[in-house]
Amino acid sequence: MGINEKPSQLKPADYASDQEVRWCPGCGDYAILNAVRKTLADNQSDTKNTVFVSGIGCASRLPYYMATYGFHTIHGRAPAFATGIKITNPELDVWIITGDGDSLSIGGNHFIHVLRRNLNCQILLFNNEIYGLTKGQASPTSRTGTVSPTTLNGSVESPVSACELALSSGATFVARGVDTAIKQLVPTLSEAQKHIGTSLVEIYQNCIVYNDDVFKSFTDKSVAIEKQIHLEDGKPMLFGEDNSKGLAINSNYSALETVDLSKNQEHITRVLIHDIKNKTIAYLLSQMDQSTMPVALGIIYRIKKPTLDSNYINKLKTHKNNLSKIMKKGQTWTI
Amino acid sequence: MGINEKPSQLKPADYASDQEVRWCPGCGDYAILNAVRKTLADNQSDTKNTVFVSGIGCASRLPYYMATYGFHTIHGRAPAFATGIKITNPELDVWIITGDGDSLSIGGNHFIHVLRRNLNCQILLFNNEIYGLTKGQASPTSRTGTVSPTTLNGSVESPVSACELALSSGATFVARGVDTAIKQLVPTLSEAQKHIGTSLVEIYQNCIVYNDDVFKSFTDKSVAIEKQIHLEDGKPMLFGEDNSKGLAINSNYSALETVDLSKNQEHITRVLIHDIKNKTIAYLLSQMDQSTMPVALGIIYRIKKPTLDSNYINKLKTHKNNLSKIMKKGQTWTI
Amino acid sequence: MDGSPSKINNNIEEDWSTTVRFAGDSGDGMQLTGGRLTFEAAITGMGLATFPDYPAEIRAPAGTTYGVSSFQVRFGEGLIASSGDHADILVAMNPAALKVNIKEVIPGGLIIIDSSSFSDRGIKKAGYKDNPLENNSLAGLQLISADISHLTLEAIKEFGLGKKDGLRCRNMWALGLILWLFSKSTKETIKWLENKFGKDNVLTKANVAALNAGHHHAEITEISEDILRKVIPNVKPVPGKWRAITGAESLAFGLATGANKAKLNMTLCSYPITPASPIMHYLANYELEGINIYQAEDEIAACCAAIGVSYAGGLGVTSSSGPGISLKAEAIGLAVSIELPLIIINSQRAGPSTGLPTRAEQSDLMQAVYGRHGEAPLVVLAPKSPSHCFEIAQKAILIAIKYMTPVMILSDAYLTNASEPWLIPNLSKIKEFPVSFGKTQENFMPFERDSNTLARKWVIPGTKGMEHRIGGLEKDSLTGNISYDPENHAKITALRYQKIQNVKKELNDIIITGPKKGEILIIGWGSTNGPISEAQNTLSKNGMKIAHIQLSCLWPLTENLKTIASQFKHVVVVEMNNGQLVNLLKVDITPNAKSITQVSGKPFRVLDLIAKFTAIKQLGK
Amino acid sequence: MDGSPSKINNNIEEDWSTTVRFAGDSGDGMQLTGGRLTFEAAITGMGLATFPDYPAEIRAPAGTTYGVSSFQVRFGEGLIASSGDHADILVAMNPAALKVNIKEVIPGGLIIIDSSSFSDRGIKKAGYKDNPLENNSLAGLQLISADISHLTLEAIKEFGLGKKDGLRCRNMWALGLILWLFSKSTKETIKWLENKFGKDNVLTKANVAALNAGHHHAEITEISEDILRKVIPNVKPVPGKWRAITGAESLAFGLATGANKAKLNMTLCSYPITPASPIMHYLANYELEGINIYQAEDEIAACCAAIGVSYAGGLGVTSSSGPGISLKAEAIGLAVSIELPLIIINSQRAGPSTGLPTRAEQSDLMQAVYGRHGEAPLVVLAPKSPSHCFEIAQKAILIAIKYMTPVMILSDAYLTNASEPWLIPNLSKIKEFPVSFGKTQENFMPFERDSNTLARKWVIPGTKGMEHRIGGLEKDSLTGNISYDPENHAKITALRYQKIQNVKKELNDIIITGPKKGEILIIGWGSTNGPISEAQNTLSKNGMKIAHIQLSCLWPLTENLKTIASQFKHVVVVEMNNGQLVNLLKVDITPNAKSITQVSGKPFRVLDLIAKFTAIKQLGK
Ligand SMILES: Cc1ncc(C[n+]2csc(CCOP(=O)(O)OP(=O)(O)O)c2C)c(N)n1
Ligand SMILES: Cc1ncc(C[n+]2csc(CCOP(=O)(O)OP(=O)(O)O)c2C)c(N)n1
Ligand code: SF4
Ligand code: SF4
Ligand SMILES: [Mg+2]
Ligand SMILES: [Mg+2]
Repeated sequence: MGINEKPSQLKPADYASDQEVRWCPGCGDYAILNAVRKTLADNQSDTKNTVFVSGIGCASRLPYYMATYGFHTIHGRAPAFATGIKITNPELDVWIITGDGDSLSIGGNHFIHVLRRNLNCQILLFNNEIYGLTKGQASPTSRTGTVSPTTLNGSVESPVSACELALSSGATFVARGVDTAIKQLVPTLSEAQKHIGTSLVEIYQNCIVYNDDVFKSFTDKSVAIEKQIHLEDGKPMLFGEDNSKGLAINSNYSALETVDLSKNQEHITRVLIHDIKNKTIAYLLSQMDQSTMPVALGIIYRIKKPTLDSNYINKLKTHKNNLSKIMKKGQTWTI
Repeated sequence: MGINEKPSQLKPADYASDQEVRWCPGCGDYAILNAVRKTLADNQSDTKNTVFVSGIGCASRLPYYMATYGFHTIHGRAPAFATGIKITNPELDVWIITGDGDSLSIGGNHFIHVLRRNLNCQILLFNNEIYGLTKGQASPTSRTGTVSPTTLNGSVESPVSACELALSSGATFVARGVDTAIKQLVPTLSEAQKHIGTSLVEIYQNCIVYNDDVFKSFTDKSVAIEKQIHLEDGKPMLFGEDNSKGLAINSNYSALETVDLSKNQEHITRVLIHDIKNKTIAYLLSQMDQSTMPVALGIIYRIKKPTLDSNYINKLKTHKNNLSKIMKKGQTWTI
Repeated sequence: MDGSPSKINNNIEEDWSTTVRFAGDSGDGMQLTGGRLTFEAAITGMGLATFPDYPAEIRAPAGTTYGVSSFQVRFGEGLIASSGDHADILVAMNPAALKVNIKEVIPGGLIIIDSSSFSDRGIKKAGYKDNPLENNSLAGLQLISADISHLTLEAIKEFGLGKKDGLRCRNMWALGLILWLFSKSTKETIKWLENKFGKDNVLTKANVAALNAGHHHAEITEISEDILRKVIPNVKPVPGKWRAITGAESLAFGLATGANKAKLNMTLCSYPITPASPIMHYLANYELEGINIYQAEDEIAACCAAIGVSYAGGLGVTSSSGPGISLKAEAIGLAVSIELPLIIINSQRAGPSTGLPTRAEQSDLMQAVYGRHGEAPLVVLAPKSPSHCFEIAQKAILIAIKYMTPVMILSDAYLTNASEPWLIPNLSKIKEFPVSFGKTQENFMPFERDSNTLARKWVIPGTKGMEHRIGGLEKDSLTGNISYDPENHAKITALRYQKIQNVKKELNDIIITGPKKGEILIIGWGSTNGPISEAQNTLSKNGMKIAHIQLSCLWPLTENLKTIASQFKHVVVVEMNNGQLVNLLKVDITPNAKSITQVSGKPFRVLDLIAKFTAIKQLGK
Repeated sequence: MDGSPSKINNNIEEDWSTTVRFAGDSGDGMQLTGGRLTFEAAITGMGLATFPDYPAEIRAPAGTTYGVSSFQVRFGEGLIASSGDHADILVAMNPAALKVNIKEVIPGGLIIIDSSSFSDRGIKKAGYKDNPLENNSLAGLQLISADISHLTLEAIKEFGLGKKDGLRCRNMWALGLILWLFSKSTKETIKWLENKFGKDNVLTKANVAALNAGHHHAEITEISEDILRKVIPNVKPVPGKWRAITGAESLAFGLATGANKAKLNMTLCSYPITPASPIMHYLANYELEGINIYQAEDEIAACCAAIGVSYAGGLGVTSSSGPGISLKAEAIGLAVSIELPLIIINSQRAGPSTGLPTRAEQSDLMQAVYGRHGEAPLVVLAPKSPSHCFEIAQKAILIAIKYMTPVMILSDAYLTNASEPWLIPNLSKIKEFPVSFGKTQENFMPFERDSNTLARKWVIPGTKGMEHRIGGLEKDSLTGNISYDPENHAKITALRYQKIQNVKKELNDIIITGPKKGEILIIGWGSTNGPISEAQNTLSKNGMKIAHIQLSCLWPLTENLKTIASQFKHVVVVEMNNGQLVNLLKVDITPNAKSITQVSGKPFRVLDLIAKFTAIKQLGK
């Protein structure tokens, strides 16, 4: 935006920079970029106070495409840069853009610690379950059996769940979205932006080149309604055609299970009411097996906790500090 | 041990190297060292096939004191070295020795990933909730409010729970012990050694110099019985004088609570039976608030899963590989 | 960059060579087409060199300049060491490909384009204001403009491929035309297609039809005499079985061979990064017994795991590029301190920080030599060509295990991807150098040293009675126990230094091309070998007393270099950085060395080097 | 190390100085006792230098040699720049302390011991075979053997402290004795004790009693004339308010002052490591507004956070030692590439890898200059004394913000802990250099440069209409947008290089001590200033034409050094490594420089330097 223009109402397009967007045609990143721009427009974010900080990877190119401040840093370390930024200027609205490799492989440590410290920022984790930019190697979220240039006979490792890891790191906001359900993603991002603390949003994103259709089993239009559950705080966990199915906890509390209300209406009593503050249920929601259960989308968990940056606000006031006095503290002598 | 001696039965002292042990007098590390030596003796471990790998910190000095192979590496990276060792020689019995700073601050990423990959080794995490070797700064396990040279007004960050983080990383064996309860620690270490996969044992350890008595609220002899619960698979979760208390899940599954059987015997039906395979309960056990609840000790969680190193066993056989043939694969021409 | 190419060209007698560049969208199959022409030249026994150039984006939108992928191949008689400064022939599949590559074509060169791609939309997408075919911008060049799209679709219509798939055969049409230009039949390529897709596959049939159509089309096109004379002659080099090899493949083969010869299991522990990943991919792909890969969570873990591999008695190898190598610094320092073998491969890319990941540079040399805290010396080697990678990898392994030390191999983005013909070696003829691990003995001292090499013994866990502890704290120079003694620290620091200096004994291979005495001695290293050799070759033929050394061991530096250099009036160090080797050499070896550098992410041009060497001879600068 | 100390000593006329070393268990309060004597000397206005030496273990078992903690202080008239090669007086609280330190005592020196600690058990624990007091091993030394434990407990028995607490007062007893030796009263120390514990506190009373008891004891002890003459004279230096300062405190004060003068908030982002942590501890302790610390999860995060601080408009500082600095390499490269201010402090410790964490070395210089991938130049400064740290920190900040560049400060373990008297500056007299951030403007180009410095503008988030993107990929030299253009890469690489070269303009401070022309020019850097200055001082007085430069800017190197150096027959570079600065200087500046190095983790001894300089003068080597 030019320096003199002041549009009364910013539109999503006003958040687009002049740089050509350079992802593969058909990449899920485009839809997410649009959702981000729309979220900023919905909240009328001020471009001058918004900073997108990213690591390295396809997803991490996003800051170049925003008409805000942007910092494309190094692989895996975006949360550390964001921390420096926020403790220096807590007023800035900081968005961390990262991929599954960036945040959970090389950047795993910073991911844990930024959540633990509850820095007031948003983390959008574009999870395509693969390393896109480096041409398709398996990532920590790749499923066991994934065939890639480094796992020719199928990966033997177990994938990590971003949401589960975030919860154990002390996250105060954990949500999930998907590139094919932008209508639901925008309000989730909006809530993330408003949350005071670190907001983690894991976004399933299709990499058309190296991991095409990996989320098809729940994003395909024909199955979406049966395979996705959109969570709402205080509402029963219902999904499926006519909300005919619900989620309940199993008898030994080890997992969630589906109850079919169309077979027996009375099962409704077993259906859990989504309590956004319940960490146990949040764990179970983020652990659900995609092959047998729906995928939980929306805000899984949210609590309030002091933020790291709030501690720095008071300390950033003035340069009239009493350095001179401190230098003279302790033993001195005069000659 | 000399190269010719072959004691029929190794005693704990046979696992001691000739190096003088150099921790502060009164440090909890001494007791843990003894427990480790005793465990090896109990299992008649072969010194030549045993490797202790450590990072940097007071705890990480332990390998020098063992009459086995030992590798004191660099700060936070012991799991990565251990991985290289195990995929090269899966026969070796590898013990990772680490501190809370070593494993959860700088080494957090490797901690997550070794657990995710389920490398067949033991991790003994000496948690004194402080940086010992560097003279007492707050660590990621330090409680909010901890006063240290870098947190003079009390730490503002929330501590991370090693066991909870391990569970979310895909750990297959999670246990806890304490330096003051060596009798219970030895069998736990023994189980850890036998487990096929990564065995995490978090050991609360008193740093007499920089964080003295931080665990006193549950280790003090006068309260130990009321403030510790020693878990046993398949047994009800009972603790306290005459096992008069039990653990039950609360009504919305968000936490465990204490039921007092001395007041009402019938509450026994609510007391959970420890199911070592139940991750939800494992999470709840590792999250228990020390101020109101007992501390869970013993094996919290254990499941079977393929190990990373087992994949390398078959690949390590011979040097008669068909390299020559592969070089000639594809397009060649003869002149 | 003074001296216009054509002018200099005319003054110099050269062996015949020609350079062809294919350019198009990433999806146009240009790498493959270039590879085919490379093969056709190779089987005639010609010298050749290639330069593949990929777009930085994974898959940029079609028709954009930043999505252009190109492959240049140069072949000819005599020494062909560089891939050519300029293209004689450019195949441009769309306007963007023309735009990006037009400046690489020599005056009078030939351009072949697909006219159907020069639509208004295509022209605009490439960022042209108006049609370059019509605005005189191709003046002085020859042009073959054919509606390749249409002609291809026509040729293959009987096979019923859709339009999208059909257009995928355009590259074969273009290749057919090119083959005709060089008087080659389509026979070998047809064989290859049949091999690739199966004889009866519709894709084979369509591609063959397109190939033949292009070949026939050439016959009826009017082409200047100048181009027609470029018949590929048959030159016969060393007889044997040959193949094309890239630097990455060659390193992978070299590592595997070295590990086999040392009788070690080997594991490459790595984390993906451009342009280093192919080495890991190749090794994964070979699936050799005893040769493994391990993809770690980051570069630090990869390096530590590799050290763990060596600690346990395997050969630990770790491979990365700039950002990853920087991250490994601390772990490499540990390997130096505990004295275990370790191979570190740096496929250098351009620029500081993320820089230009797909481009080559040689700016990590100082880092290789000095980029760790403390006095932490190690050995630095650099291969000079794709096939040389094979030798260097083996040499690195030999040194690493003989001297119990990390060895860094400096490759670069260019070497990684460039290919050259390679006489497949008879592995059984390569000498074995089996490791002997330390065995059970009395009074074992972990840091006792071989008096000749100063290497300590490699004693691995599992060895009975030899249990011992090592670590990064300073250690007693014999027992390895922690030692804070100042004199011990001074002593072991000196031992570690001297051990690396001793590696000079392995370096009996300073090869000097040209006179032993004369006007100019050029010293280069790594992938600059091609252009330097050609420039030197050309200038020698013109009578200049010019010699060339392409150093393959950059640390330790051999002292006899000083004696050699003293025989020349000028010593000139050529490198793709701001002057790093020259600074190493100025210390005690050639204090007055001159420096020629280029930091553009592109290989040197032979003509630029010729101009600069000539200037140094004439003006002394 | 040729030339026995006493021999050389006799040949040289020196100003009076004396060196006292206190040694005991970590728990014996030796650092504190040494600090007190330092203060007593300081308030008389003497020159002084200290050398604290801690055990590597946190708290080693009592009585062991590896648990010995010592503190050496040297004071006297004239230039006192080094803490002394040898001790004139050694206070050894137990046999282990004697064993570790006995070799530091000069022939004829005085040893004071607590006889009660020389029990069989104590002697054995120290690793002595038999009693050193009885086996003639102290021949040629003077000995004061007193039952300090007993005498102390006697002196304080009225205060009812337990034996353990009571014995804690032994150090005050010893201090009392030492004060008497130097004809000082116990007055100042009593004041200090009262201040510390409160006037009526029982600890105050007990310590005062012990102090006085030691003082009185000295009166009745027979002490040689030689020692008694060491009365502390009163020398008057610059008038004003003085204090003692360590390098770590001085750096902390300098950073805070610089940030204030630049009108910036500052955050030190760091991760604990020996010996760097004190800087973070001090800054935390000061609790200054606008000056913060952030303890990150590791050194990489610390460096990245510091860059984030600068990005957002604060002053980002990160501080570490070897292993941590190695880890920061990648992030530092990004800071070079995006051109933001950043201060990196390396408190160098000895050895590669974990090495000797509590010992000093200067072996990270090459890493500072070259330890990143790519051409990634930055500025390297080195303070030469504790008080100089204060100046250097400010200079680093000035350069970092004026040139938009990372600046590395090379301190070391010795500077960190050593203290010296410091005239507390009047802060209001120090010039301000407030940053002017880029303001809202038309046609803003993030990488447009100041034509003088070549610095780009610092435009921070929050600035209206100036939204822009930066990153580590190569960028257009004006717009900062990603650019793969080869010429642009060459251009911006040259700009980054030239910008750092321009910093030479700030370096008008090559201070040369001694003649401008002569036999020997010594070049040193960092904490070697003390011993070099003294050696030079001594040799000049003896008539040698010897000059000395202690370089404080190690990169870029100022060219006039070449002219200066050309005026001397020999140029000798002195450093605590294997020869790093000398290698930088041999390139184009002083190709024939000689090198004196020491890598023992200990400071140079003046006498060794004198011997070596003399040899160079006489034998040319
Ligand atoms: C230190 C370092 N190591 C490795 C790389 C190479 N690299 C760039 S992006 C990437 C991973 C990309 O995967 P992800 O984070 O999932 O992002 P995506 O491309 O899939 O969006 C890697 C390994 C790098 N740039 N820097
Ligand atoms: C790369 C690196 N950074 C920092 C250090 C300094 N350091 C050594 S141990 C340690 C932390 C020790 O804490 P912890 O792991 O909890 O072990 P403890 O001493 O408490 O047993 C640190 C920060 C180092 N040695 N290397
Ligand atoms: S490689 Fe995958 S993630 Fe990257 S831009 Fe292409 S489709 Fe998107
Ligand atoms: S500092 Fe603490 S943890 Fe370290 S040895 Fe001493 S008591 Fe133990
Ligand atoms: Mg990804
Ligand atoms: Mg700890």
